[in-house]
Amino acid sequence: MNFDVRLVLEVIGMLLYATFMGFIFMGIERKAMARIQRRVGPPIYQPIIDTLKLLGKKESISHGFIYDFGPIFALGASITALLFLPLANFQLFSSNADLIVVAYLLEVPMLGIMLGAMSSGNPYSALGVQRGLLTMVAMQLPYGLAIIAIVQHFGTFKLGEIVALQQVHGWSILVPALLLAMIVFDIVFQAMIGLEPFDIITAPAEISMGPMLEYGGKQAAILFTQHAVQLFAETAFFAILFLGGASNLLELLIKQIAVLFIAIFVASIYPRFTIDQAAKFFWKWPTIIGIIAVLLTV
Amino acid sequence: MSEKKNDDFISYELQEFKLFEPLFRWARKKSLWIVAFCTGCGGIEMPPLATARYDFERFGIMPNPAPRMGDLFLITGYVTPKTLKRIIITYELMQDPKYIMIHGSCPINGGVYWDSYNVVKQFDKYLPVDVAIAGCMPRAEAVMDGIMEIMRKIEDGTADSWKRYRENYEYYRKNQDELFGEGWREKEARRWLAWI
Amino acid sequence: MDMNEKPKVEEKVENTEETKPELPETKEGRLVKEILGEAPYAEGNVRRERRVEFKVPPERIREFLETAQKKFEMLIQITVVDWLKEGEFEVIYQLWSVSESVHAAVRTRIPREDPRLPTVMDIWPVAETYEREGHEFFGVMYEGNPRLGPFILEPREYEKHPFRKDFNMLGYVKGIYGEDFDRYDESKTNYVI
Amino acid sequence: MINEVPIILFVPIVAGILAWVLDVKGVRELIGLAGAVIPVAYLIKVYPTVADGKSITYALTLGSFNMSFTLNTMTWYFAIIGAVLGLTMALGMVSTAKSGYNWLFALMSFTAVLGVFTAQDFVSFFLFWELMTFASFMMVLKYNRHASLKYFILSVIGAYAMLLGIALVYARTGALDFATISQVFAKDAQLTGLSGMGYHATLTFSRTDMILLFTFFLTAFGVKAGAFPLHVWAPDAYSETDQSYTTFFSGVLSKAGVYGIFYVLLMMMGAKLYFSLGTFHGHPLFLYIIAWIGAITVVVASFLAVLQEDLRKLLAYSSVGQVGYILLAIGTGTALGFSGALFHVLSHAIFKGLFWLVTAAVILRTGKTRFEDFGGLAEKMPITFAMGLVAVLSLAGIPPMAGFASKWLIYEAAIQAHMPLVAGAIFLGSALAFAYVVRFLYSLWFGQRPSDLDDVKEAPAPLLVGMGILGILNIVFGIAPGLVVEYINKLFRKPVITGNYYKMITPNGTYNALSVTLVLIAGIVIAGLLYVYGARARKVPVTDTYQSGNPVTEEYNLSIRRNFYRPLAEALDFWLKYSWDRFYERLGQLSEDFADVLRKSVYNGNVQSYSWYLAIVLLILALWGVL
Amino acid sequence: MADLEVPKELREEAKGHDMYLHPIDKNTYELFFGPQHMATENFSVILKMDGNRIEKAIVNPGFLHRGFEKLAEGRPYFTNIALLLRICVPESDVPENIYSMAVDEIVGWEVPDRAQWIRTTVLEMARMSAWMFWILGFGNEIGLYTAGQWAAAYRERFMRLFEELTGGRVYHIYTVPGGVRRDIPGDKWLRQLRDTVEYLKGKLKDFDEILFDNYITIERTEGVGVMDKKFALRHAVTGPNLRAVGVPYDVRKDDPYYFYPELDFEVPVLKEGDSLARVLVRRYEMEQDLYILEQLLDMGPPSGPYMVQDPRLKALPRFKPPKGDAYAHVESTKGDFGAYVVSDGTHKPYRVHVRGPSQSHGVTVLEELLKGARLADVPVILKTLDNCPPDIDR
Repeated sequence: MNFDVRLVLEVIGMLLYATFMGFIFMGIERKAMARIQRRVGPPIYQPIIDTLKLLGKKESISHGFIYDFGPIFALGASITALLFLPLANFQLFSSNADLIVVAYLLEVPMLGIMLGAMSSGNPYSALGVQRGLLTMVAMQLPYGLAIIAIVQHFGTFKLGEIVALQQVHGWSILVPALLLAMIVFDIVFQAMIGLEPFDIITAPAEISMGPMLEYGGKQAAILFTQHAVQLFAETAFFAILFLGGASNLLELLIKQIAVLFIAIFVASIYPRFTIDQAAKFFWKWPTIIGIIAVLLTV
Repeated sequence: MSEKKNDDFISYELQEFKLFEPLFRWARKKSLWIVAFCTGCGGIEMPPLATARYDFERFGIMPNPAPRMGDLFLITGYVTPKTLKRIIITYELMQDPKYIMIHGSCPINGGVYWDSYNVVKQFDKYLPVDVAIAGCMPRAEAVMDGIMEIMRKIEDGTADSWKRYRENYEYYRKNQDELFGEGWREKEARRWLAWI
Repeated sequence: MDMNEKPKVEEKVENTEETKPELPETKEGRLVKEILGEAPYAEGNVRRERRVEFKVPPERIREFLETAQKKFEMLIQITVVDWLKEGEFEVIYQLWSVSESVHAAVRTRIPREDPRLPTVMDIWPVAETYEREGHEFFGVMYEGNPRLGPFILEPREYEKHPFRKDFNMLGYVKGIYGEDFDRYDESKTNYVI
Repeated sequence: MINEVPIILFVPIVAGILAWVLDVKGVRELIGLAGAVIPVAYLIKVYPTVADGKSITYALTLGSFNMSFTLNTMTWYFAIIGAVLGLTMALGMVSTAKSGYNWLFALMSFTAVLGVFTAQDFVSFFLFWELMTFASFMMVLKYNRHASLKYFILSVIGAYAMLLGIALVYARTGALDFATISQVFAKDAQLTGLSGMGYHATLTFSRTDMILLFTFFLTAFGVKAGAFPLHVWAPDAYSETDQSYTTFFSGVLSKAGVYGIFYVLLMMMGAKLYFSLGTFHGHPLFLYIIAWIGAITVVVASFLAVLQEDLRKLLAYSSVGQVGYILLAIGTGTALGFSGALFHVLSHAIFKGLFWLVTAAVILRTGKTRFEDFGGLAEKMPITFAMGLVAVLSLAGIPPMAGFASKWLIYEAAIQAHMPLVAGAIFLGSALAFAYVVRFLYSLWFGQRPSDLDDVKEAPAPLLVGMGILGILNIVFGIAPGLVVEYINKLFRKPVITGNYYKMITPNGTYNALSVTLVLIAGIVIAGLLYVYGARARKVPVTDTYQSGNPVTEEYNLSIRRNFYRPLAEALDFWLKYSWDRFYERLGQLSEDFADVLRKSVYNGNVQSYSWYLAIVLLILALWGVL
Repeated sequence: MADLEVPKELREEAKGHDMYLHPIDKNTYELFFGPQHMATENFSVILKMDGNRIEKAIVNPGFLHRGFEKLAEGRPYFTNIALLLRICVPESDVPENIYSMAVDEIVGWEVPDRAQWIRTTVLEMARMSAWMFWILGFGNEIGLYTAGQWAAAYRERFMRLFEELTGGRVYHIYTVPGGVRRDIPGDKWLRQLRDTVEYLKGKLKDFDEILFDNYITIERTEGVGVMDKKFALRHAVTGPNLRAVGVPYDVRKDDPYYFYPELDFEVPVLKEGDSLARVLVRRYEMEQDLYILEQLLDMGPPSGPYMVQDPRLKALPRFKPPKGDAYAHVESTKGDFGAYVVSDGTHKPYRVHVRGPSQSHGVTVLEELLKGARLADVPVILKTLDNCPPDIDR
């Protein structure tokens, strides 16, 4: 890896853009929910204000080294996942890692949050950890099947090539098997970004925010930033895999927002599952559809 | 537990943000998260505030169950000693800067329950208060007005109950201990060991 | 003034006893008759449509309630009234019969000093809560209920049993919260709250 | 005729015997350590020779049997893994082993494993295999009789199966050395292939023979590797022994099974099996079976690992599951899959070895094994915790750790081999791995500390050194997977995976570990800047926490100590009704009389009777050969 | 009192059950659920958890105790209305009505028809707004915020009507012994009420789609917190919770008051006794309540005074009823809400005892139903029992 000024500039620009857009996505989420609930809703940049406020807290507490390290690690991992995605015409580091690496990197932040939550020693947080991990166990099978279907259809692991092939042969979802995979992935996506019916991890009425519970001030600000970056990366990941990627950032943005809106609509009409119901659900229909999808693409 | 913890909390030096302080102040004003603790009958006016008719989320106000992230503590109505203990504990979990708004006449002077043996008469003897709204029960508009008042006070820096709590900690602590007795935290905590 | 209450109730009861055969030929009357047939130690009458009442000596209250339980499925409340002048607690078990739609008040009187009653938790488990409450506010000991103790109140108030008529509420409030409120005027009767 | 091989082979056992004889504290540790260091040193010394593709052979004549041992590219790879793990085991045992007995059998199994890896004929292979079983059995026996019996019975089944297989091979070919047998199989495979084209020839091995051979050897090696459904011995045996020894036991001994499958089933008779057993949907049938066994092992063992309540059991099931990954990778039948399998042999050895060393340290210091007794140890044993965290990251497959590099290869191989459901099993397995390592982290290191653990001290120095070695290896091979991949390429004599030290390029994918590391570090630095900008953190006690506003004291239990993953158990309750373990136990009860006889005569754990059994077996073998 | 603040007998008792001797049971952990919690609103349950299942639940009420019954003994009869209505915050007309009914009975007043009509209408409106509030709570706790937000918006329509009728949004201080405090503002108000009823009838279908027929709602509630008939009767379960186990007990039918005998409505009954049944019973009752309101509007308010004509009412603060006692109860959304009033002939009541339905739902029933439930079921059980903490505390 030679030092490449252009790459560095691209990376910094993309980080700023992704963080900002991630916050805006969170704002869109809140605003759209509010509109569905017949309210005016907060301004669209509200999450930025919230994060600034949390960062500007004059006091901060710690339950130990890992408690502080967890959010930092989570944000670092989210940034890493983001930079290995080919975002529109910015390839960034995406030639260095492929689909499997990115799919893994997108899960690493979860471990960071869980590390921090566990070390706080709060039973509610521990329940959040339990639920988070079990959601992951539950969703991993359909998630893996959707990814396998993609890879088997395109015959490559490289995200760049997947995008290029979609540019030539049309979007993935035009292929029936991959449409099934997309449906599976969309259900999983709901759990990945923590919206109903799979917001089991935070579940305010049950475990009062779960892993986030003991965090306040700057750690919470870091977690919010992490969520923004993660939201951007995950919507981009969806767009790259199934919606033909994008040739410029605007196209990517439109696709991301489309993905986001589907998630919001689903979230606003479904209540929350309990964790064992979620596991059973994921291992029933999404898995069956996923298996059909992979068998169609063998 | 309580003695040691509270010493820490008083000796702790607050961070001063020199350059970005105005930005943060603006952010604090625009994003007040309410600790989800409805302490009295005023809690019933919270849902209308959060929903279509009044919708305080327009101003960035949002209920949040986690006290560590909360900014604004709404004392929504009369406070019994049993609740006051929890209020104090929750308040000390919150991180500075934090604000308290009392809601209705009961926390101000006992209100309807002026002669009740189980209602705290003067809330500001035990915790510092930024804004008080009178009325029984105050209408949702009055609550909104109170919150606007807090926003204004944050903007000009006069919402300083958290500072007062640190400075006059001895006074508040004395009043709390007078009401509940020394070592009430441990006593309250141990009370359930027999049944669990 | 309070003195008059008790004789009045007794009068009523005596009246019912005298007019025992005159229980109205309504469902309430039949119900009372039936129960009194099984529990002759009790006195019963019909207050009005769907309201009946019984008066039972405290030592046989459990026995009576066991009998009554066959007709009155629900124990909806246990009320304690503190008759300070007589030095007695009146404990009223309020029963509701779902099948007959009749409310029954089973009254018993126990001395204010050392008030003891057997628990009825095993007949109606819900009595646990009512008895805890009665114990907490009036100091009635329900023997056999394992959970009597501070329930709603904090221990400090619990010890005072605040609903007793001899609990000086204003004095207590002044003692704890200070006297700097002009509304603490015991002679006032015209309140606007 | 004395070269490096006999030194590497026999130094450990000699040292073990010495340590046992001179059972003096201090001396036996020194001798044992020396016995473990020397093989490593010699193996490193011969690396240039081996890396050039040459081999070092040592022959030994024992009666009428010629035994030969070779260090070549293939065997060196397994041997060095075994030796390094053996060294860390010895380091751990310096702290944990309380008697010469442990040293004797631990080092005996060290020798035995090296013997299995380097053996070049079935006699020495089988002899050392049984020596390995025996030594490890003795290690378990000392701690738990029931566990050792279970291990023993399944091992005997495996041994019989292997013996039958060897006998069949010998009866058909008349040879016992690998070279000859390989040639026969290769020729036979060609003939079988031709016979498919209408050319008739007399085959040495019929189709039935091959099915039998496959079954026999798969059973034999599957038992040792702990493949489903023969895994039931592993959790008990791994947990009921000296935990330092388990480093070796689970890290290397299970790899002997893998080595067997790899060497005997694949390299020796792979082609023949392929032609005889045919294909299924384009995959060689025998590999397909192995792949599915691997996949089922991964899923079943990982689910069980998640639901364990005992630290050692959790890691033991996890070991079983990780071996499943290796089998699965072998089952893909592609060079990429074999590379992945070989890499995972290495990475599993180093991260699981590290895990067991951490466990050994924790158990040594606390004397507890169940999760409910732990908590909040991170403050008391920070270095051990750091090492545990490295092991966790590696096992969970977090880039850039060795565990991720090898898992990544397995993913790529499984998906490219068009085994989608098998690949799905890996996805599920990796999430389950996340879940159980989090259980390990949460229960041991975080949360409320029970008051009886307040005076726990950091692990002793030798253990820390052992952990350090494995921890550094995890990170080094994670950031520079090319080091391993380069060597594996030499095994295949062609570049299966291209790239450089930091970058792995498969036909369809890439993974640059260095760039991931650097970006991750950069990301953490960015996040750290945010952190540093905020207010200085104030340390608060664990009781200063959200409990819905209620005050709590240390007398309350703030950690979920038991049934952490109960919802999962509830979601799976239908499946959890069935247990192979219970099935075997019931089977045992059914044949109570038989079991009684066995217990009285053979399985009483007596050394003499075990030797008698070995002698009889050898005699039968010899007789069959004569016939 | 000693350190542990439990009476001595109890300490002995506890020792008998090995309670103090092993303060930490390593197999379980403690969760304090409430009062600073989204799901409990000023109420606390202490949960002894094993994994995600509850082994034992201990209800800790009392955060809202103000000593109403004691305070009422110190205030005149009419003043007490302004106090007692605070017992049930979401449905504050119910305490007003039970107290007024009991005093009416003691005094022997025949409440005029018009006042009775208004009281019936107000009670039904209060029920309807309480249902909307219940949907808000239930929706929030199972994570369906949309339904809750809609319901809260519809509730505002009733709030507006109440405001116009009584002057207060939440606390109306409207029903007084002898009648009501003021007359209906006019026909416009009646028209608005009819519009609201019509509007809400259409909106119930929306709730059916999004909440009551939702696959996940059913999944969440089915088989959770099951009671049987015997258990329910022994625990004095009333209201929709009792009707969900198959007992058709409704105070409006079984002990009719006001205009209810003249109204045609059904008492929905389901047999399952789980949370789903409780939810569905409430759903059917909403329909019935709208139907009742419609009938009342069709009937129109009878002409006549809205307050009894009694000379004693001239000097309200000194108003003295005769000696006597009475028990009155009405059907609230939470269940059978009753008040027992004892008069000793002075201008203050001698004893007022309020029977809140949550006294049984919120303590013994809750403790029993929570045993063995999942943590995620706690909010569902709390909300389907429709536990109202101030009922317990008073």
